[in-house]
Amino acid sequence: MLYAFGGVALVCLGLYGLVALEHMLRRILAVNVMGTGVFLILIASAARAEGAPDPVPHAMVLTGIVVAVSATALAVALACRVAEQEQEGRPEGEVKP
Amino acid sequence: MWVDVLSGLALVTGLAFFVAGTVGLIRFPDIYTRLHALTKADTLGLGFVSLAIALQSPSIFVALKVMLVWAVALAAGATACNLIAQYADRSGLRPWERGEP
Amino acid sequence: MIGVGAETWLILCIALPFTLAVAAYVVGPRANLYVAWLAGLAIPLASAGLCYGVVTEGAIRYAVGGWDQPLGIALHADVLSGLMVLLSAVVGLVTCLYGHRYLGGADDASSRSYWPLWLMLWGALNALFLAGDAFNVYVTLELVTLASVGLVAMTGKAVSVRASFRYLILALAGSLAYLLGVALLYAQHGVLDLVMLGEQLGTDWASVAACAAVTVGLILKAALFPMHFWLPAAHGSAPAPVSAVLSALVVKASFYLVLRYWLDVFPASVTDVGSFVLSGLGAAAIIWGSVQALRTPRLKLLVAYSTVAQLGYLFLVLPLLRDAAQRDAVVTGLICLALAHGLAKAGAFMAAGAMQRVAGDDGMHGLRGVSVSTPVAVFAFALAGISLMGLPPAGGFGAKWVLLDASIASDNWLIAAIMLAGGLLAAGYIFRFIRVAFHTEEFAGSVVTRHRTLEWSAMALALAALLMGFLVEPISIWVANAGAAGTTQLAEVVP
Amino acid sequence: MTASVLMPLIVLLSSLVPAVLIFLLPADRHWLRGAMSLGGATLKLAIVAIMLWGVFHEQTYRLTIPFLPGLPLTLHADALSMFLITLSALLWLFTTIYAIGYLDNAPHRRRFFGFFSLCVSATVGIALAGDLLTFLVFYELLTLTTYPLVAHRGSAKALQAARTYLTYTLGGGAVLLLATVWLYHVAGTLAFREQGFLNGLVAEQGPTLTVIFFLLIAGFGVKAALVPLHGWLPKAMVAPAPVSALLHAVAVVKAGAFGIVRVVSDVYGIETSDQMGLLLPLTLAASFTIVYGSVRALAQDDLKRRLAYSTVSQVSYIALGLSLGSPIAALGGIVHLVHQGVMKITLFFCAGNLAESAGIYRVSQMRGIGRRMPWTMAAFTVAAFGMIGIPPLAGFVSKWHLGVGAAAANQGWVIAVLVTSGLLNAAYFLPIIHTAWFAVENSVNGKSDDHKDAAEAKWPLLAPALFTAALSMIIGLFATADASPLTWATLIMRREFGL
Amino acid sequence: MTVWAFDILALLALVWLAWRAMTARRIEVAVVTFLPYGLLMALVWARLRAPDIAIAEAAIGAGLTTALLIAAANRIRRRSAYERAADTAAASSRSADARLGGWGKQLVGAVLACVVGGLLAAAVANLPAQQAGLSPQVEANLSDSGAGNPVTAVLLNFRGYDTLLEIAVLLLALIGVMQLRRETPGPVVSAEQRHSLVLDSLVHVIVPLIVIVSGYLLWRGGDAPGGAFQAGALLAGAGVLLILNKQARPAWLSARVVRAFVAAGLLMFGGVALNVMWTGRNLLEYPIELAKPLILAIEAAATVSIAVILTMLFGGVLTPHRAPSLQGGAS
Repeated sequence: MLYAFGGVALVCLGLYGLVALEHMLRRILAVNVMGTGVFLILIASAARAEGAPDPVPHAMVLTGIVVAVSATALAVALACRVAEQEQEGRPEGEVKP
Repeated sequence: MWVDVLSGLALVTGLAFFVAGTVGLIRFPDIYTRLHALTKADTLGLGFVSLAIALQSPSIFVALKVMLVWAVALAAGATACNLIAQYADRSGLRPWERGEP
Repeated sequence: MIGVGAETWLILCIALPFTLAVAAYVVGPRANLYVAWLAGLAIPLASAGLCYGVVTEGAIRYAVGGWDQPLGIALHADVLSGLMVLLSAVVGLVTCLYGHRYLGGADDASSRSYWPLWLMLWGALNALFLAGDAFNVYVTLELVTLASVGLVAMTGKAVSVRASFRYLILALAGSLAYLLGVALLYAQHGVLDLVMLGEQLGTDWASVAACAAVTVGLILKAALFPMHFWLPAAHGSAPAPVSAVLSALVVKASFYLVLRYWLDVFPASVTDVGSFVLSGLGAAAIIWGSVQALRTPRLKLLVAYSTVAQLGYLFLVLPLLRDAAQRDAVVTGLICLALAHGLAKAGAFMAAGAMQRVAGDDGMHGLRGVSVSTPVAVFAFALAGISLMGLPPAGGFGAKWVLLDASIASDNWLIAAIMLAGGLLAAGYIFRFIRVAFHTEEFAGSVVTRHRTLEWSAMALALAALLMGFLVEPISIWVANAGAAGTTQLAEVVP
Repeated sequence: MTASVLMPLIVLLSSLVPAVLIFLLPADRHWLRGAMSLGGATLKLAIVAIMLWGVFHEQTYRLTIPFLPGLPLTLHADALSMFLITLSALLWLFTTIYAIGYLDNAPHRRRFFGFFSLCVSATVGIALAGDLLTFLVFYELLTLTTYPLVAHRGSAKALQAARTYLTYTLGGGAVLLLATVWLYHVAGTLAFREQGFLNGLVAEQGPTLTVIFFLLIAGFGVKAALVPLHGWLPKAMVAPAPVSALLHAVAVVKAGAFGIVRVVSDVYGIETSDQMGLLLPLTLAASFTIVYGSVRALAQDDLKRRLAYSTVSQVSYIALGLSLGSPIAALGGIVHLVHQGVMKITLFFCAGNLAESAGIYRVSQMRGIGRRMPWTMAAFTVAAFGMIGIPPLAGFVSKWHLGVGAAAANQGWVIAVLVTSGLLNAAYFLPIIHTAWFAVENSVNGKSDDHKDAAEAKWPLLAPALFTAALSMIIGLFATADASPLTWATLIMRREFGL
Repeated sequence: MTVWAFDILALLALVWLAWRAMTARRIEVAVVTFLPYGLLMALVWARLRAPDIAIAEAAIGAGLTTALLIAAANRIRRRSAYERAADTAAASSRSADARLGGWGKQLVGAVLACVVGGLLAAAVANLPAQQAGLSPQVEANLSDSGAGNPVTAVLLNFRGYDTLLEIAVLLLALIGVMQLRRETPGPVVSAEQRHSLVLDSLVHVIVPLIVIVSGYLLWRGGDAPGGAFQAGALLAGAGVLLILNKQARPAWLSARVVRAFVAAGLLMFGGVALNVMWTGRNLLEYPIELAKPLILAIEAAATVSIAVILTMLFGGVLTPHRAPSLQGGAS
């Protein structure tokens, strides 16, 4: 169960990063850290029982990793585009929410 | 029995190389020397560790697989080292010379 | 429907959009026309079939892969999910028409991704509404998120790319919070099936923390105040058909999940305090969203802020669910409110899009006197507004009536007062635009290019929202029947 | 589908269908549009005539459409609803004719006539509403459909007025909604019943019902322009004349007053509300409004504003009559619903004619206009005399019954209110009439300073005014005839009080 | 004892690396730190008896994610360098080193993290010590699933529906990334990396090796750790190498063929899922005797799709414009 607490720590770290960081890539990293934290909690709790660990959380985490990399790729592509547009200095009708 | 002693020996040797590589990474003055420490010492260290594991493995196939892993790491490390050094060179980084900080 | 079982419709509701999406992706833009027609006809048909089956035969549980729960994944269709699928079918049908016209003319290459993304989104929404498994919900949530983000960024304009990045990060955080909740639930109870979770949940630490995590994650995605900040920019900057779908369906999907969890899974674990916190946030959302809508300089932002406000209603009345006597009424009211808002908001965004096309911009100033140029769109906007304001005979009115009745019956006067005040604020921002549209000043935009399909699509949805009031009674009957048969609530409430 | 179901539907659709068709019609098909408006109006009038006969012979007309859970929309024709529906059907026909003439060559006619028809549909719905929910539905629809009419000109002033109108009426609507839901929660039903449906609940739920009563009155009071909820009415004067006529005589104000009548007589029941002591505050509010409106009217130079304050005052006669708790006074109040409508619409037609033909907007511009526009001013004079309450015109009939009823209810002070109001009415109408007929025009070189060189208004504008003026004379003169409003109101009272 | 020491050390290192990965002063350092973080994570997975995840984490979490982030950091930094040369004032306003938001944000973040951490820790601490979860059911039905590896059985049979949707997630991300590329090449295009002979020869050796290994992983996945995701991710690694080495796309690999590869997994999986319904079965209910070959077929197609999609995701981020040669594509 030690690893589950490690997962909690990573989740919190990611959460802090998500709130406190401004750089887009850092926020993506923060989300990824948070994600691994959640995965860690899942797998750590699956490994509680003696004997073979529960395979269902393993499958869930595998799915989660693929989802995470998909989302990261999209986020990274968006971040690049935002950065480029910022630097080209062509704010097209800035909208303030 | 002999196998255990041998693999233990290999493991310790490997570790020694790793320590040396790491110290080099931290202490050496410029990128080229650091690369040198890292790729040479660490690769060798990995080789010894792989050897240790191979000796402990249940079948010859597993042992071969472990050695294959080492071979791939060797190739990758060498290539990466080459690429980094090339890039550094192109970027105009000059090798360190005695007397410089 | 004759010959085909409700279960087949259930599968078709999910399989059709995905199949068409893949087809649209593989074949490319040449297939757009066929894909649009096929999707617009076939998916609503399947949805209607499913809805009919659910209403006549009761809730459906479907074991995917033939594996029983808890090992396998269950699909679950009841009145609530059936009606949500139907909502996406209606909005989706019109979106297909509208989208085809809206993007048809633009030879912007980025619009080529519209059809695969939108159809994937449709399928993901249906899959989400029909999911009966906590982790499956997570996957569908991610599908919905990625498709929505892709659609928002479709134009590649700086504003929308930035908005979609923020949306993505926030939505990912929301999904992760949700997944965290699922992890805790699984760690505690060892099952993922929603029915079984509902039976097992108690007041232990893990269950309560999971409730909190799931709820927080979902309200982040449902843009409940104060987590709404990503919504106006994203919904306001997307192309009109996308905004329509986002506001009408995507945020509704997260709300649907909140409702689903609070109805069927959490009752034993959540407290009144929790529901009043959500209710308070809902109230704040109504007021904040409305005030922003009264101030914003752009029409689409106005509509987007209206979404923030309208979502507030959905959460405002959650405490009423805790009163068992009012449960059916509140569920009816919430379903009706969600449906009415979905139709009306899609109509409003489509109307705004049609006007934007003519005016070239959606700034309020440039839209002065736009009723000369696009009378149908302005009319549609106004009709949709009637539902948003909660005036009769629109669906918004029926829902509000039912909810007011329930809140008076359970002595929640503050909730009733906020609902009424929210209606007046909505009137404020709707008529703020109508005033602009009626302005006599010469309309600056083009008067020649009218987009009849766009205008009448908006009109169709607005009319649907207006007439939805007459569906309130049937829905209340379905909900009551399902409640009597023990199927709205997947599981019995543990006292 | 029997006649009993069909009739209310046709009455409703006879303006709803033209409205939809008008919206769909190309904007330049003026003739077809006019034909549809008039055709709808005529059809409606014919059906209403048949229904009148039917209701008199105790035939029931009832249509229910499923709507909210346990609360269908109910259209039900009773004597009271026929009263309002006849008024609106008749006056709609005149107003349509008038509007076609008035808006000749004006922009946005499609929108105008579309909403005009919708507005009448809503009024019909209000009249036929068989329960409070149905009433509320059409009441709110009326608000929505009149907004575009008030804002029609699109000028900053018109938009501002429309905004004020909306603020008041939607606020009132929200209060009404709350009261209605609450009432439903308390009583479990909302269906109008003669002598009310709350008798059994008074003992248990007295205080709650009192609160609900005042919420309902406040909600309806907005449209009925009870002081202090009247603020929108004078501002709404910027609307085109036919709209003002509609607002004041047929639809909006009447809807509010009618709502008060329904609440007092068919929700609470006059006797029940009297027992609960709810009527005295209403009497006081109505009396104050009557005097206040008249006093304010005195000070207005703008003709339409003066008429507007006059409406504020006159409409409260209806509430006053109901609130006295005596059948005769109630008779006076209810009959005033029609009488005030006919007279006030005449006045607004005339004001519209003056504005349209002579460019006259203010009383001070009216010097000598009577000689230029004799027919218009004749109609105006008749209606004004009626408003003052000069026998044998329509206004006198209402006021007489109100006075007698007040005396019967031992509320002598109300007679004083009536007399004061009559004097004030005279004080703000007689100067207009005097100026129009007897004052000499300020003219330079034969050109008028005050107004355009105007001849009489053209016939589509004049005919409706003359006709309604004549009508106000006839219903006063023949008040006791079989088909008069008074007789019909007596019928209502008989059924209402169970006499 | 030693195991405990390892656990604590690994966790401390993880947290430290995570912190560095988010807040290292230079963004390049932060991004690169994610690589050891991911590798350590893979080690932790292995320690937690989750070899399937370990492989996937090493390939996807550590490898591909880091590659994506490095490519992005490069792209963003390159642009700002370009910008700095043109206009120093404009660039300094938005330097990459403005790591943290204002004090308010930091405070909120810290408080939030502490509160959430406390609650979560309490929840985790109170979890039951034993919870078998679904493993008994998985064990009981493993023989009917057509896969010997329980994780594969769950992924492709018991919860195959999740996996099916997950491949759709990948496709969605791909469409999203691809639509963000521009029609025309950007003003600054990567030309820094010259063709390297060493890399070239490595690629020539290692790509075939990777193909073999991933085939092995795929084949073995039925009964032992491995499977479509791991194999696909590995293949994608080969694809990334090819892209980095500026390997020209073979002529037969037209855009449509690429799209077909991309869709293959979803089509195969969805096709199987739906087609078993003709015989009156439920969605995804494989006939028991056909389960093994069907799963293998699905996995094979999925591997190709996953590989192509992941490669193209990287390619899409690396090259912001639609250029014919760099659109990726694995062999």
